[in-house]
Amino acid sequence: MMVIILLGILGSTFLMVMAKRMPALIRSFCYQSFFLFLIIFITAFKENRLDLYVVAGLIFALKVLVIPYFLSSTATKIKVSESLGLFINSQLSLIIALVLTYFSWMFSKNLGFTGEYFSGIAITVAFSQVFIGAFLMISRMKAFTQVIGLLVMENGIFLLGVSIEEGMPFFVEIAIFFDVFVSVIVMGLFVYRINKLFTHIDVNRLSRLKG
Amino acid sequence: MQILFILTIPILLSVAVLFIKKQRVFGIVNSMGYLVILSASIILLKEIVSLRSSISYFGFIYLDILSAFFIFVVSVVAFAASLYSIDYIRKDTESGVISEKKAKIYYILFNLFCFSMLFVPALNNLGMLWVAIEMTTLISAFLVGFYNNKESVEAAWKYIIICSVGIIFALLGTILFSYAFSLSGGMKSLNWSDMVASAGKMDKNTLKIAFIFILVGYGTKAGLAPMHTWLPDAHSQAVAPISALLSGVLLKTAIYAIIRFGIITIKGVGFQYFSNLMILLGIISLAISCGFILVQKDLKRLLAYSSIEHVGIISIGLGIGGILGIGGAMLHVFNHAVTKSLMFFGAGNVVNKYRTHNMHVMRGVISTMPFTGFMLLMGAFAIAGMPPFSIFISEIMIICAAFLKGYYLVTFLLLGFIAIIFGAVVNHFSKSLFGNIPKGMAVVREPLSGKLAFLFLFVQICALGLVLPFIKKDLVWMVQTLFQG
Amino acid sequence: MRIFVLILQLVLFIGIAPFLSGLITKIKNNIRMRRGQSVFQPYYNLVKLFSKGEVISETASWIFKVTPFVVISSSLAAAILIPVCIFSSPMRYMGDFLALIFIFALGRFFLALSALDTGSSFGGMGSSREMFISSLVEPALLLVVFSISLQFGSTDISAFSGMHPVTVSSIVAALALFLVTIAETSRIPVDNQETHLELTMVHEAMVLEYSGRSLALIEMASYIKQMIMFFLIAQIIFPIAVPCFIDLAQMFLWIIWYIVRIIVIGVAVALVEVSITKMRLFRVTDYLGFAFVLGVIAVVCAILGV
Amino acid sequence: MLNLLSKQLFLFDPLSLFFLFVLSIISLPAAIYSFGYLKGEYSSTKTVLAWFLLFAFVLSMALVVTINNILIFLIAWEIMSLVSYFLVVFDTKHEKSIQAGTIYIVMTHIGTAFLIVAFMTMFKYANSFDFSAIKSACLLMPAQTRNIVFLLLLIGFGTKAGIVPLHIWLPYAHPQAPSHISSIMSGVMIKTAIYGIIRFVIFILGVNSSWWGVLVLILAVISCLVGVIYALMEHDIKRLLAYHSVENIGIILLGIGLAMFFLSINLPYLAVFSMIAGLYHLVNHAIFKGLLFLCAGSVYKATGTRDIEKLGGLIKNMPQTAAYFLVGAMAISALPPLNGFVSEWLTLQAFFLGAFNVMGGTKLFLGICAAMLALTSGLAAACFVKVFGITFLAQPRSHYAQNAKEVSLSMRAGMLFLSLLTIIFGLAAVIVMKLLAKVASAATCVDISDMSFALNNFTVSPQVGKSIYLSTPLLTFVLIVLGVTGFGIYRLFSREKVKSYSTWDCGYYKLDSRNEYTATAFSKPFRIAFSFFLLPYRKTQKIRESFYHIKSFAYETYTTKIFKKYIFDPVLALVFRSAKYMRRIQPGSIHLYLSYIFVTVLLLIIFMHRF
Repeated sequence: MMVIILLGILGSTFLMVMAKRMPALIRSFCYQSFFLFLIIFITAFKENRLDLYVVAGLIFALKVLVIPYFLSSTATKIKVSESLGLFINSQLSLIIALVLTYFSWMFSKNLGFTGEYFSGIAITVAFSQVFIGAFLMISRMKAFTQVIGLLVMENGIFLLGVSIEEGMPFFVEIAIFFDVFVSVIVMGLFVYRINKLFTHIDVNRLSRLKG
Repeated sequence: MQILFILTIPILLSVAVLFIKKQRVFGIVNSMGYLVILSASIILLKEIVSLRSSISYFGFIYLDILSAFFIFVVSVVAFAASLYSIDYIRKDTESGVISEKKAKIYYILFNLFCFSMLFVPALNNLGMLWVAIEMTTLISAFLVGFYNNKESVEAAWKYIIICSVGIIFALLGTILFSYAFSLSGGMKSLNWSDMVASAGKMDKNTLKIAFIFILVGYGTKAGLAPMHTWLPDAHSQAVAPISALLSGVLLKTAIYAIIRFGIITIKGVGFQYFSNLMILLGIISLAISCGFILVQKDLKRLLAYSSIEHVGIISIGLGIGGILGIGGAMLHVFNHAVTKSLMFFGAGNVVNKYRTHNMHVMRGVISTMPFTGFMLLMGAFAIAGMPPFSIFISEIMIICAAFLKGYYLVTFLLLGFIAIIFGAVVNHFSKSLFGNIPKGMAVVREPLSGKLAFLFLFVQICALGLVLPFIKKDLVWMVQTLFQG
Repeated sequence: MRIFVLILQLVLFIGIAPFLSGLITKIKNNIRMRRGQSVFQPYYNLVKLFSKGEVISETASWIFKVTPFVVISSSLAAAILIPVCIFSSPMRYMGDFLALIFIFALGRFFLALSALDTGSSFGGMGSSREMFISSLVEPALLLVVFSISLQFGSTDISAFSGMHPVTVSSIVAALALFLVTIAETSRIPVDNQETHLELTMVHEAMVLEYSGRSLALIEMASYIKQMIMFFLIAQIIFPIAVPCFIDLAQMFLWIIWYIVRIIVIGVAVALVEVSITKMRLFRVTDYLGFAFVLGVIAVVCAILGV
Repeated sequence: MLNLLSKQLFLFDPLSLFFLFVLSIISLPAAIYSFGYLKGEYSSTKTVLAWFLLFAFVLSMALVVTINNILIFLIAWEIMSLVSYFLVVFDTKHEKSIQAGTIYIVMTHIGTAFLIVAFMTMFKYANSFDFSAIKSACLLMPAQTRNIVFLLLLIGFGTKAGIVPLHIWLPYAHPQAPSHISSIMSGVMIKTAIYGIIRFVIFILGVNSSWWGVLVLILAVISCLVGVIYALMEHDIKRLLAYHSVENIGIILLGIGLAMFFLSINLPYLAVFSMIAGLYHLVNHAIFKGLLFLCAGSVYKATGTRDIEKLGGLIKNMPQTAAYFLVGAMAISALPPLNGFVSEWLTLQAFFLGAFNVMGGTKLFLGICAAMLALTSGLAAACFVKVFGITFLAQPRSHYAQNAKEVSLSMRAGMLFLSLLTIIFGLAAVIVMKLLAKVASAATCVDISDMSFALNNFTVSPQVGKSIYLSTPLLTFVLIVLGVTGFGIYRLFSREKVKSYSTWDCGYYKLDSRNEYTATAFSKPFRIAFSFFLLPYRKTQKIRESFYHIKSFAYETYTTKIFKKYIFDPVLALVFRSAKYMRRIQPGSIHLYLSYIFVTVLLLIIFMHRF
């Protein structure tokens, strides 16, 4: 069961890599967050821990509902074209994503998580999310993709946190959530400002400051 | 108890902004507040030094000598920046660059920013540490993009994105650290004090990987090359007092975090690993900053690259270790904070006067603004590592440490890069400080509070070289308590 | 008594030096199949100059006026320094062979300055060329001194008292010194005393503005200098011991020998002068470079002990 | 490292006292001079600043020569550089000053970097900053390390001293400072580097291989020749003097290098003697170069230009300055009986005495070095004939010189003081030598109680039994007596009146200053003779009124500064080019920046086990 959800996360990540347009990207992110929520929820259910329930609820509220909504509403508000502007086309991106996944698998093996079958895969998925998130930020032109890439990375870290040590201390978790939320808002604000000043959100063209 | 003052005053001040109408009055109140913070931090530092132990509240706040030292550094620069802000912001509002309302926002953000930076060293929980550092990024991003023009928004965007990515790696590292910790003892805690205690039992492999993530993550924030790319953009576009804070202390908070994790790594893995990584990144930082400083035209970017250089030196100092190396690095943290703030204040004045960042256009600064010009001249020599200024002392300590420990190549590179940077800095500054005044420039009188900020910093630049023999014992003790056992 | 000998030495130099110059001119003329002027013509010239009036340029300063005395005093000081009439003259405390070089430099320095003082371009030309040649002479001259003092173990001027044997080294050194002397006394192929053609003048150009008694003093100084140089060569290549005690007969004999030897050198100089042509100024470097090389060979020979 | 304060912070041995003495005799007249020099030149604030910097400068140099702790030495050394930098850029309006200052401070800082390494090596062995502790620890140092330390010290101090090819800052920096400062810089500051060499190489490190001395000698000879040849080509009076500083540092180093050489082959007597020669020339150079810079400053103050081609005839308007300059020029050209002559004679004598005591090819080496020294002094004389002749003699070449007036009393007093010293140090050679013998013995750690360098109070005698003597008082006496006799004879025959008339003009009726020989023309033979080194080139320009009539003709000649062109410029260009390439890594693309982070993480993880 858990493994299937994990594969779901991985799959949705690949979908994000292949996405060419903004709504597709946000939608895939929704799926991914939802799978993450499921995992945490199931873990909470298994171990019957209250704090994990709260975390799961927060994930559902923020990452599945609020943030995607906020992003897509900002996107429609500022009226830019929906394409993401790929540096690397989606096929090649997918191959790179696969390589990164393989790399993270090697990496998790190397790290010595030989214990459980589940956590081995979970860690692989978590790391691959971190790496693919970073890859998304690097290879897509638009400001939004960078926000989403960051969120993907963050999701990966959550997954990692949950799978290797059953989550962090509760208040830390909450603080991190709050932080993530604020940062997304701040970034959204800046995307808004960029659009206003430059009349585009193509961050690749933000290169006045160099050298 | 002092920590209460230190942490609550900025919050109170940021609330007070809303109630005090006159901007000038508030500016003065603000700097008085920071004076209190400064004295509190000095008392705290003295207390910890004399107690020779750490103070802990609820396991949440943990103050040892390292924290006290960094709080001290932050409060020194914050006080200077608050002094400098009074006239700087007033001038901006008078000339219509920013509105009265924006000035208030500036003060709120300023206080929040200082609060978050003062908060960082006080925390025991490494997760909260991460949160606090991310908070500094988010708050200062607004201050970087404060003028809301194309350059500053671009800088702010780069700043926020690059730092966030970096810091996510740091979070990854933090989780791996806690994983290693939980494997070793079964206890579930993110408290630094707990982790250090059982550092020896942790899994070496995990610690190694975790430290790489920490180093890259917080290294991004600290401005270690090649993750430094946000730094020149952000520093050059921020409001001048904020540039000083960014360069003077924000980078240092990230270094603080690296040191915290570094101590655990050293105890778990051994010093060599830590040392190699730090020296490698330090040398790369030096090399890259050296090249950029040589051909730089933008005054504030030049200073930003100089910050990268000094962070590199600090990193090398930490990597070399020993009382000389780490002691030197600690002193360098302070010296660089003070000197670089001075330089950014000066640069702020100059940029305001000449309305350009381009050093090729600035000529005869010392004639148009004698006081600022003089301070910049002294600061330029100080930042380039000329005695009798304090940076020379800490640099020579680090160089000496490298040499005595047998890192000959490192010594050679350090000396070489520092010499080249010296040449470049002197070349750039002598050209714009001296020379003929451009047409239509009048000689101006500088405001008092600005002068006070300069003098406050300048005294420290000059004095530290002389104070060294007296603080020697404490410095040795500090390094020993932190890195031994 | 010794003071008397010193004065005798001075008188000897002053008395014979012009004759030497006249003799060389006479020999040159005779070889060129001319009758030539009298051997004593320089004396007539000096007397005439002394009795004539003097014109000094309006632009000249006190440097111009004081130069003749500095020049004559440096030449005479050099003359007094070397042991001609007696071995241990009281003047040997004054300095050694090296000091001799510097004493000559003093006179030359002032002469060059005075040439610039009048503001004529001839003077400047002469001054420039003279300093050029003399500065290139110095290393060769020093090596000569070096090779000789290596044999003698001292730079004492009494190395020239003629008490050491003739070796290969001293012959080579003498040859080098001969070349140097030709340059120093402004003779062909370095300079030409007889011409007044602007483009070739060196020494003559420098003293062009002098007239009357001042010119006489300067001419006298250069005669003396020439004689000192000849004497040095003579003592290296035909060493005859200087009398150690004041003994009139011995001294008289020695002085005869002395005159004979410098006449031989003078003849050699005259032969050289008539048999080659003057070099271009910038070939002088090669010429003096050759003298330098000879000096090096002399030093090498001295080291090898031959 | 942290034991900063040793028990004995200051050191007052004869060597230090000697340098303090040199410092005081130069800075005193310079300070007096500056009263007049600063008046009217700068605003009142700047005048105060100039005084403050002068005091700071003198103080820092005093610190440098007396401190007993290498760390504080280093700091004092750098403060000295810093203060002198401020003095070089004192005329902040001139772009040239700024550039000169930058070249200067950068070069000297690079030199300091070498010193730092050398000092750290010493510290590593001694574990103390104290001179005496280091001295004893240096005995245990392996030979290889000593060699390296020696080279580091030589480069470090050589940069400050201006040894060729590290001299390039000197001709830029010295002329730009106010003249009294130039005089201190040239007179004393570059000597502190000599102090450093004596103190650290000879006194502390101890000379143990003969190639050290040989290397120093070779460098010294090169410095002598290069300095004087460049000086000949130079027509800026202060820069010319700066090049002469390079030359004279070479002569000083000849003495010091010989001392090192003799120490290493165990000839202590000669080592002390050569050291005396070197130190003697050091103090002499300080005096006469100080004097010449003060005179040059007076000329600048009176005429407003430093280009000697525009001067001329100043001896009539400024007779005193001219007289002082003449004294200085004679001293630097080593003319008897002034001080330069004595020390150059001593240096030559050191070579000769050395040659008597060594074997084989070394004799030839010493002989050729001595010959090069002779060449140098010949060229220096030529150069000063040029400077004095063109600047002070004949007719004024421009309105600058025409309206010159004699400078104020305080300036003249400063120059007079140094001129008197020039003469005194020439005449009182024996006394000076006896004192210097103590200094030299302290520096070389050789007992001199059984050595004597003087016969009595008037005659110098380098080595007993060689019957070599020099007595400047006697020489002066003889010269004066003979000169006066000549004058007497001259007066005796004075029946005809002396007439004053214009210079012979070959029948050309308008002889004026334009017909005078110029400095460029004066140095032309040298330019051609040394063209293999100077690589001269020229630019000519004809301004025509019509095809047939050339209205005026511009002729400029330049020499190539080969050290700058072929060593420093390419290195600088390389550094800047690589920096420009490096700039490309930061083109402004955030994606690239992010990928840096990502790649760094990946690389560090992949190579994790290497660390």
